[in-house]
Amino acid sequence: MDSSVSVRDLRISYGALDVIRDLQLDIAPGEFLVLLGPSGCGKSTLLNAIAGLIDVSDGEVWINERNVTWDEPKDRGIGMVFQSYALYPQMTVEKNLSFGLRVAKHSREDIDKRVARAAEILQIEPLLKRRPSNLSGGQRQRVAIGRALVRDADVFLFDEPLSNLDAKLRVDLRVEIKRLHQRLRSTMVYVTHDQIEALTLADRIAVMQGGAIQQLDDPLTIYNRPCNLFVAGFIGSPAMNFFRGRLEEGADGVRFRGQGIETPLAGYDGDTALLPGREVIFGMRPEHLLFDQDAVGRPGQVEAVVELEEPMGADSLVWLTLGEARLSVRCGSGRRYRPGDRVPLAFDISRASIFDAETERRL
Amino acid sequence: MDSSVSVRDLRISYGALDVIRDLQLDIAPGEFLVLLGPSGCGKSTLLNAIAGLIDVSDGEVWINERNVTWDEPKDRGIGMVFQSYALYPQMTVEKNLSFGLRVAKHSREDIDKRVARAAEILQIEPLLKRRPSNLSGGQRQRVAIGRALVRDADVFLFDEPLSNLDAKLRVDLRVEIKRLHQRLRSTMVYVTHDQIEALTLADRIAVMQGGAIQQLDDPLTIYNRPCNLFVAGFIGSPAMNFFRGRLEEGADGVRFRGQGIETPLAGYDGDTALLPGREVIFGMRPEHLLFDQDAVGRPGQVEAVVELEEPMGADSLVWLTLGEARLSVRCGSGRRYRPGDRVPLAFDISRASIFDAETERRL
Amino acid sequence: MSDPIHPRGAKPRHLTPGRIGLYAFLVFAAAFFLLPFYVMVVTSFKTMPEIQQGNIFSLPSKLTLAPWVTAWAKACTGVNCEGIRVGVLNSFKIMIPSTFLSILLGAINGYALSFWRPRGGNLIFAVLLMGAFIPYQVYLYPLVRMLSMVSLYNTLPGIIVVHVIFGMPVMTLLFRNYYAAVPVDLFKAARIDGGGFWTIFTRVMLPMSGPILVVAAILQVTGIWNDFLFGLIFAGRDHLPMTVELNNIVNTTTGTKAYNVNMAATILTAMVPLIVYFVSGRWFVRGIAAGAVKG
Amino acid sequence: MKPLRLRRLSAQAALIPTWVIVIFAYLGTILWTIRISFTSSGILPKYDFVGFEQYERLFRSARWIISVQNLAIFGVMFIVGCLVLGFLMAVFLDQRIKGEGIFRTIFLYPYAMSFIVTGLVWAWILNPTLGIQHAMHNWGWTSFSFDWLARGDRAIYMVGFAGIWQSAGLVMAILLAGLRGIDEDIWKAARVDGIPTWRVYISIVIPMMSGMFVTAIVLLAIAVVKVYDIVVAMTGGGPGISTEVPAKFVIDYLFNRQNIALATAAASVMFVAVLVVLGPWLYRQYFRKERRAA
Amino acid sequence: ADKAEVIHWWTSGGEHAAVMEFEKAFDAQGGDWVDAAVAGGGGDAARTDGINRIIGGNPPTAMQFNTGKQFDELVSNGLLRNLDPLAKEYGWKDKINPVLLNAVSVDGHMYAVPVDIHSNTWLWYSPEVLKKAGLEPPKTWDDLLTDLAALKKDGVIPLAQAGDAWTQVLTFYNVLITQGGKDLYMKIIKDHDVDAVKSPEFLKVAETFGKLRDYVDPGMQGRQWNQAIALVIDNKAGFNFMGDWAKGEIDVNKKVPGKDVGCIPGLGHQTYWVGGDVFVFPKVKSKAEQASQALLAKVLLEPKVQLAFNEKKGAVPVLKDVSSEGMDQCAQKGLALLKSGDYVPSSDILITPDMSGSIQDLVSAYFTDKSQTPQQFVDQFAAIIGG
Ligand SMILES: Nc1ncnc2c1ncn2[C@@H]1O[C@H](COP(=O)(O)OP(=O)(O)OP(=O)(O)O)[C@@H](O)[C@H]1O
Ligand SMILES: Nc1ncnc2c1ncn2[C@@H]1O[C@H](COP(=O)(O)OP(=O)(O)OP(=O)(O)O)[C@@H](O)[C@H]1O
Ligand SMILES: [Mg+2]
Ligand SMILES: [Mg+2]
Repeated sequence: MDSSVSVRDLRISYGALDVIRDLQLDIAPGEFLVLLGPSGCGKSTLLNAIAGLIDVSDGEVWINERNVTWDEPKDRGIGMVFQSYALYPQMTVEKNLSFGLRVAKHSREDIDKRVARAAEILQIEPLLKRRPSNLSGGQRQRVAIGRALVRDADVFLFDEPLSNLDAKLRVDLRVEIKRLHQRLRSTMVYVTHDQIEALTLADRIAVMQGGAIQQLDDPLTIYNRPCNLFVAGFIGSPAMNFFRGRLEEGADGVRFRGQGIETPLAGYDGDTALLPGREVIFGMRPEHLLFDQDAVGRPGQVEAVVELEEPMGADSLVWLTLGEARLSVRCGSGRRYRPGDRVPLAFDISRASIFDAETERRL
Repeated sequence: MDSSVSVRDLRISYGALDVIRDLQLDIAPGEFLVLLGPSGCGKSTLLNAIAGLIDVSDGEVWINERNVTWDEPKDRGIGMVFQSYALYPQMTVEKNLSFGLRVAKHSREDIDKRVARAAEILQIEPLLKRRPSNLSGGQRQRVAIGRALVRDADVFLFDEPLSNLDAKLRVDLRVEIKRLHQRLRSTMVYVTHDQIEALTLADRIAVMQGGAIQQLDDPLTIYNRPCNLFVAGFIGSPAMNFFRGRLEEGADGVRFRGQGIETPLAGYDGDTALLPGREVIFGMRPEHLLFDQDAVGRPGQVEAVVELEEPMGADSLVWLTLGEARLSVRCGSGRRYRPGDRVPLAFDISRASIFDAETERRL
Repeated sequence: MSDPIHPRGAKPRHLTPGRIGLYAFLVFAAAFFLLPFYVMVVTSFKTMPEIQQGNIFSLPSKLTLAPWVTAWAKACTGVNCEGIRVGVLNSFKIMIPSTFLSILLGAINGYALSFWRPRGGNLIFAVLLMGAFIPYQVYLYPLVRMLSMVSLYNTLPGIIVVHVIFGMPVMTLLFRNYYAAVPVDLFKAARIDGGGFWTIFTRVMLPMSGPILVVAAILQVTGIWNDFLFGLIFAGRDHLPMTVELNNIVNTTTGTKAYNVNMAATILTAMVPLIVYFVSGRWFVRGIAAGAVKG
Repeated sequence: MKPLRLRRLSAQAALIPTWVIVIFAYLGTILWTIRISFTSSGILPKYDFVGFEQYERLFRSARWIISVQNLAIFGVMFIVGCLVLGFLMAVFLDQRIKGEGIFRTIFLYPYAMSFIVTGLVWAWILNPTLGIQHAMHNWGWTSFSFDWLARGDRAIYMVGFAGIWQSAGLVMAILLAGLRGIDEDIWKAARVDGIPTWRVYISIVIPMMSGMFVTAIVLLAIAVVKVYDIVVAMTGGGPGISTEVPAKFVIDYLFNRQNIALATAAASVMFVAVLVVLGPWLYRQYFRKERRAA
Repeated sequence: ADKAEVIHWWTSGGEHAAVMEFEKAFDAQGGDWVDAAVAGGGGDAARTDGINRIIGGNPPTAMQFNTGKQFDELVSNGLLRNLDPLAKEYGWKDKINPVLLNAVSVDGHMYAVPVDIHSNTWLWYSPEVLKKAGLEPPKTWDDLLTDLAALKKDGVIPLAQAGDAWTQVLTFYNVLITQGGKDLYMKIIKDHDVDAVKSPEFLKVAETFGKLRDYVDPGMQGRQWNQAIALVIDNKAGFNFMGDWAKGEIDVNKKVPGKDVGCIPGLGHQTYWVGGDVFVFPKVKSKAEQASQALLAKVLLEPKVQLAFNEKKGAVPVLKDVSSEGMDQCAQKGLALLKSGDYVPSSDILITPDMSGSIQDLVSAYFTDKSQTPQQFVDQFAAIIGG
C-alpha cells in the first residue's frame, strides 16, 4: 500500500453522538489534501484524530505504513499548526521552535541547525529573539509553521491556519504555504472552510458534511463537476445559481424547464443519461452564464432584470431577477448596469450541472 | 452647501500624537461613502468623531447642515453598527432594537411600529424574542443594523460590520447592505479594510493612510487610476505588479525600461506628460497583463517563467518570475500551467499606471 | 484490543498510577482542609468532661445537643445570657445594606473608571490600591473622629459607611477589571442609543455583570459577616453584630472554657457565609475568571 | 474652547462619594497618621513636633524588629505556600475529576470562617499536650514529637501554616479560573511537541497565567501586611514575642499601650515600605498596561 | 429609670457572678444597668471600644479600667468627670484605702471609683500533689525550686504557667517583690533607678525567674490563666502564680481557697501587691445621664455592695472599715498584710501602659526563650527603665 496517511473505518463519538462515522481516507505521500466543509462538520475532529489528540472510538489510523492508532502524538511523525497559532507566549520565537527538541534532549548543534533551517525557509531569522506578542499575525503564523518544520515531520497538519488573518495577508501566506509544499514535498492535510484556499492549495479536496466525506477529488473536478447538490452549493462564491424544474422531451433532445427558464441540454457533460420527466435542479455558476452580448442568439435565451451591480475591480457581479428566481452573474468590468436594466441571458450547457431533485446527486 | 455630513479641518490627537490631521470630507445626502485603509490609519477614529464618541481636538463636524461638533451622539441623527456587533447581551433582540427609543421615552405604539418595520426590512421577525447569544453571526449583524434603523437615522455609520463573519456570509450580507442602501437612500459611511467590500458597496471610496485621505473617488477611478503608489498597491488582490525603471526616448515615443522589461508607452492614459529620463514605477494589475496567447505579437512582449498556479474555480492566478521580478497574472481557467513553463507576456498600456519614483504620484 | 500489534478502536483505559495519585492528593488535601472543621464539629457535640479527658480527634462517646442550645440562646457575656442569637438580626441589618452599597459603589467606580475616564480617575485608583495595604486599625482613630463630626458615629448608617469605605478598594479593583474586558463598542452603542451615565450603567452594564456580582457578593458577605472590630467600635450598643457576641462567648474565661459551646457558636455564626459559599461556589470560579483575569 | 460637556459632569458627580472617601478616609488618614508619628502623642493626639524620635525608638525596639522579621517569614511562607498548594489543587481539580464541586467547596470553606475560632482550633491541633502529638502518644507512638507551636523559633511557621490553610482555597479558585481560560490549542501543540505534562505547566501554563498570579499575589499581599487575627487567635504573639507582627504592634500601641505616636510611626513605616516595595510593581501592573491599551 | 451603659470586660464565670451584684444593687435603687461587656485580651477590646467612643463623642456612662495610669491622659484632656463633689458628699476620701485613692486621683482630684483591691500575685499550690510527692509547702524561693525539681522528676507538671504574656509578667513581679523585696521594687518601678536594676539583687531575681523556665510544660503556649489555675485545682500541677482572682475559679469548682488549694502571698518578703479595678465616668451632656453616673458611683461604693461583689470576685473591698469576717483564709492573709502596711502599689499604678508594655515584651521573651541569659535580661531591663 502506498499511502502516507490512511484512515480506516474511523468512528469518533462524544457520548452518544457520533461526530464521525465510518470514515475512510487515503492520502498519498507528498499530497496536499484539503478538508473543506461548513463549521461543525467534523474537520477538526478528523484532524485531531490523525494527530492522536483525541481517542478514536473505532477504526485505525496509519501514518507511513505504521498503525499509530494508539501512539502518542509526538511519536507519529506529525507537525501541527493551529488556527489560534498556539504559540507559547512567554518564549521567544527561537524557544518556541526549539522547545520540543530541547525536551526531547536533542543536542545543542542539532537544535541550532534545525531552527536555523526552519527560520531560513520561513524567512523569520530576524524575529528569532522576539516574543510572539511582538509579532504580526502573519509572522506568528510562520512561527507556528516553523514549529512543525523543526520536527522534521513527515505529515503536516493545518487546522484553519489562516482564518484569523486579514484578507490581504491570507493571500500572501496562502502562496507561501503552497511554495513550502512545493519545496518540502511533505504530505499536508489542511483544514479550512474557505473555498478559495481549498481550490488554490489542494492537490485533492475532501468536502465534508455531517462527519462524512461527500466528495474527494482534485479542485477542478470539485468545482466543475460537483458530485451532489451540497458540494455544488458549498463551492464557489457567489454560489452556483440553482433552478428547480423538470426534464422534458424536446425537438432537439432533452430540455430543462422551470422557474421561467427553458433551455435545451445538448452538450451537457453528465455522468448518467438524462431521462425526461425527472424532477431536477439545474445549476449554473455565475461565471458560466452567458450575459448581455454573449447571450444574444444563443438557444434558450431569456431576458433578466438587473437588481444590483457589484463592481469588484477586475470584474463585476451582477445580481438579476428572472421570474421569481434571483441569480448572480459574473462579467467583465466593461459596461455598468443600473437597477432595472433588462439584459439578455443564456446558458453554457457544457458547464452546467444537473442534479436529481430527490437524491440530490449529479446526473 | 448641499452635504449630509461634512468634516472640516478635523484634528484628533491622543496626547501629543495627532492621529488625524487637518482632514476635510464632504458627503452628499444619500451617498454611500467607504473609508478604506490599512489597520491603524484612523478610520475608526474618524467615524467615532463623526458619531461624537470621541472629542475632536480641533475642527468641526456638520451633519445635515447643523454644526454638531459638541452635540451628544444621540442628538446627531446617526445610527452606528460595530464590528463586534455590540449587542446588549442580556436583552432580547426586540429590547435591543427598542432600547434607544425607550430611553428617549417614545410611546409604546411608536416603538412597536418602528421595531416591526426594521424587523421586516431585515427579515428578523422570528428572532425578536431571542437573546443575542442564541443568534448566528449574520443574524447578530442584522440586529445591529436594525438598531440603527429604528432610530430613523439620517446617517448610518458602519465600522467594519462584516469582518467578524466568514467569507460566504460576508458576500451575502454585503449584498443585503447594498440593497438596504438602495431602499432607504440614507447617507452611509462605511469603514472597512476589505477592498472588495469597498469596491462593491461604495459610491465613493476615501482611501486613508496615516490619518489623511489619500484619494477620494468612485470605485472604478480608484481601481483604474489610483492617484499614488499607496492607493495602487493597497487596492486590488492580488496586488498590482510594480516594476522600477526609467522613462526613455524611443523610436515610437516614450518607452519604459527596467527590471528586464522594455515596452513602449503609447496609449497610456495619464494625467501629465511623460518626460524621458524620469525614474518611475510602472504598475500593471494582474488581470491587465496580456498573457500566453493574448500576448503573442504584442509590442514589448517578454517571456516569463511560471512559478506557481493557483486555480480559483472561476479563474486562475499564475505567479511568474521575470528576471528578478516576481509578478502575478490572472487568467481564465482554461489551460493549466506547471512550474517552470515559459509563457509569453505583454502589457496593455492603456490600463497601466505610472508613478513618479520620488513623489510616488501618478503621472 | 486483543492484538497489540494492530491497535484498533478505542484505546484501552487503565487506571493509571497518575490518576490514583491525583485522587490520593485530593483526598489528602480535603482531609487537611476538613481537619479543623471536623474537630469543631465533634467537639461541639461532646460534654465538657469528655473534652477535658479525651482526645480532640475522637468521636463524642455520648452525643449532646446542649452546647448548641447554650450557644444559640443561653451563653453568658457579662450580665447577659442570651447566646449569640441576639446579634443575628443586627448582623443582617449591617450586612445587607453594607454589601449592597459597597458593591454598588465599587461597580460605579469600576464603570466610571473603565469607560468614562474622568479626570483624576487614576489617582482614585492608586490611592485605593495603596490604602488596601494599610492595616484597618490605623484608620480607626481618624474615622471615629470623622464619623462623629457628621453624627454617624455609633449608628447603623455609620457602621455601613465604614464597611463601604473598607470594601471599596477590592470592589473597585474587581469591577474595573471586569469592565475592562467588556468591549468598548458596547458602551459606544449605548451612547448612540442616547444613554447617559446612569442609563448605561443601570440598564446595560449592571445587567451584564452577573458573574462579577457573585464574586463581589461572596467576598463582601463573608468579610462583613465575619467582621468583629468595626462592628464593635462603630455599630453602637444597639447594633452589635453577632460576631461581637461570639467573641465574648469564645474569649470569655469561665472556669473551664466551654469549648463545646464555643465550637457550636462558631459554626452557627459561620452558617451564613458557609451557605453562601455552598450555593454559589460554582459561579465563584466562573466569576473570578470573568473579573480577575486582567490582574 | 470646548464647551463643558454634561456627560463628563455626570461621571464626576457619580464619583463624588468615592472622592469623599478617598480624600477623607484614605488620603486624610494617611496624612494624619504620618503627622502624628512626628509627635509625642499618648492616647490622644497632640500636635507638637518631636522629629524622628518615635522612629528611633521604633527601630531600637526588639519587638518591632522581630515583628518585621516575622512578617517577612510569614509573608514568604504564606504567599509561596498558598500559591503552590492553590496551584496544585487547581491543577488537580482541572483534570475532569469526579466530585469537583465537593472538593472545591471543601478547599474554599476556610475562607468563609472567622479566624477567631478556627485559629483556636489550629492552636489546639498543634498544641503538643492537646493535639496531634497528644493523639499520637495516645495511639502508642510515644516518640512522636510535634511541638513547633510551643517553640519560639518555630511558632511563626505554624502561624503561616494555618494561614495557608485559610487562604489556599481562594488562590485555588483564582488559578482554576485561569487554567480554564487557557487555549485548548496550547495543550494540543504541546502534546504534538511531545512535552511532558508537568513541563507544560511549568514552562508554558504558569507563565501564561501571570495575570491570575498577580491577582492572587495582590490579594495575598494585602492579607500579609494586615495579618493580625490569625496571630492573636493562635498564639497571641507568643511564645514570648516570637510571633509578633507589625499590625499587632500598631494595634497594641494604639489602644493598649496608649502611645499612638509610636503606633502611627510603625504604621507609617509599613506604609512607606509598601509604597517602596509594591508601589512600582503595582504601578506597572495597573497603570502602564492601561496606557498601552488605550 | 435612668439608663447607665457600662463597659467592662468581666466575662468569666466568677466575674459574671460578681458583676451581677452591681447590676442588682444599681437596678434596685432605680437605675437601669445596660451591660456592655467586651471580652478578650485582658480588656484590650473593651478599652479600644470605650476610648474610641469617648473620642467619638458618644461615651458610655461608665467604663472599667485597671487601677493605674491607663486613664491619665483622658483626664488631662478633660474627658472624664471630676468626682470631687461626689467624694465630698459621701466622704470617700476618708473611707477608701489610701493607696487606691492615690491611684484614682490626678493632681488631688478624684477621677475614678475604685471597686476592688486585688493582690496581683499569689503563689497557688495543690496540697494533694505536694503530699503525693512527699513535699512540704515551700517557705523560701530555694524551697520552691527544690520542690519544682522533685515534681518534675515525678512526671507532674511542676509549674502551671499560662501562655499569655501578662501572666508571665505577674510571675516575674512575684519574684521581684517577694525575693528582691519591696524597696528594690519601688526603686526600680517607681523611681526608675537604673542602678537598682544593675544591682546584684536584681540579677538574682533575674536568675530565679530564669530558673522557673525549666519547670513549665510544653502545653504552656496557648493556655489561658484559668486553665493554668485549673491544673492546680485539678491536682494536675504543683504550682501556679496568679492574682487573687484565681479564687473565683476555685469557687466555681466548689473548692475552698486556702484548704483545697494552698495560697502563699510571698515566699520571701510577704507583700500585698495592690491592684484593682476602677470605673471612670466620661463627661456626658445629658443631666439624666449625669444623675445616673452619680447614682452608679454611689452604689459601687456602698459597703454592702462592696462586700457582695468582692466576695464573688475573690478580691478585697476598697473601703478601709470592712471586717474580715466570713472571708476565706487567703483573703484574711491578704487583709492582714494590707493592715500591717506590707503592701506596694501595682506596677500599673506606677508606670505608663507604654512602659509596662515594653516590660511585658521583655519578660515574656526572656521567659519563653531559654537561650537568653539573666545578664542580657538585666541589661535590656535597664534600657527600658532608663529610657
Ligand atoms: N468535546 C466535544 N464534546 C461534544 N461535542 C463536540 C466536542 N468537540 C466537538 N464536538 C462536536 O463535534 C462536531 C464537529 O466538531 P469540529 O470541531 O470537528 O468541527 P469543525 O468542522 O472543525 O468546525 P469549525 O469549522 O467550526 O472548526 C461539532 O458538531 C461539535 O459540536
Ligand atoms: N485611546 C487611544 N489612545 C492613543 N492612541 C490611540 C487611541 N485609540 C486609537 N489610537 C491610535 O490611533 C490610530 C488610529 O486608530 P484607529 O482605531 O482609528 O485605526 P483604524 O483605522 O480603525 O484601524 P483598524 O482597521 O485596526 O480598526 C492608531 O495608530 C491607534 O494606535
Ligand atoms: Mg475546527
Ligand atoms: Mg478600527
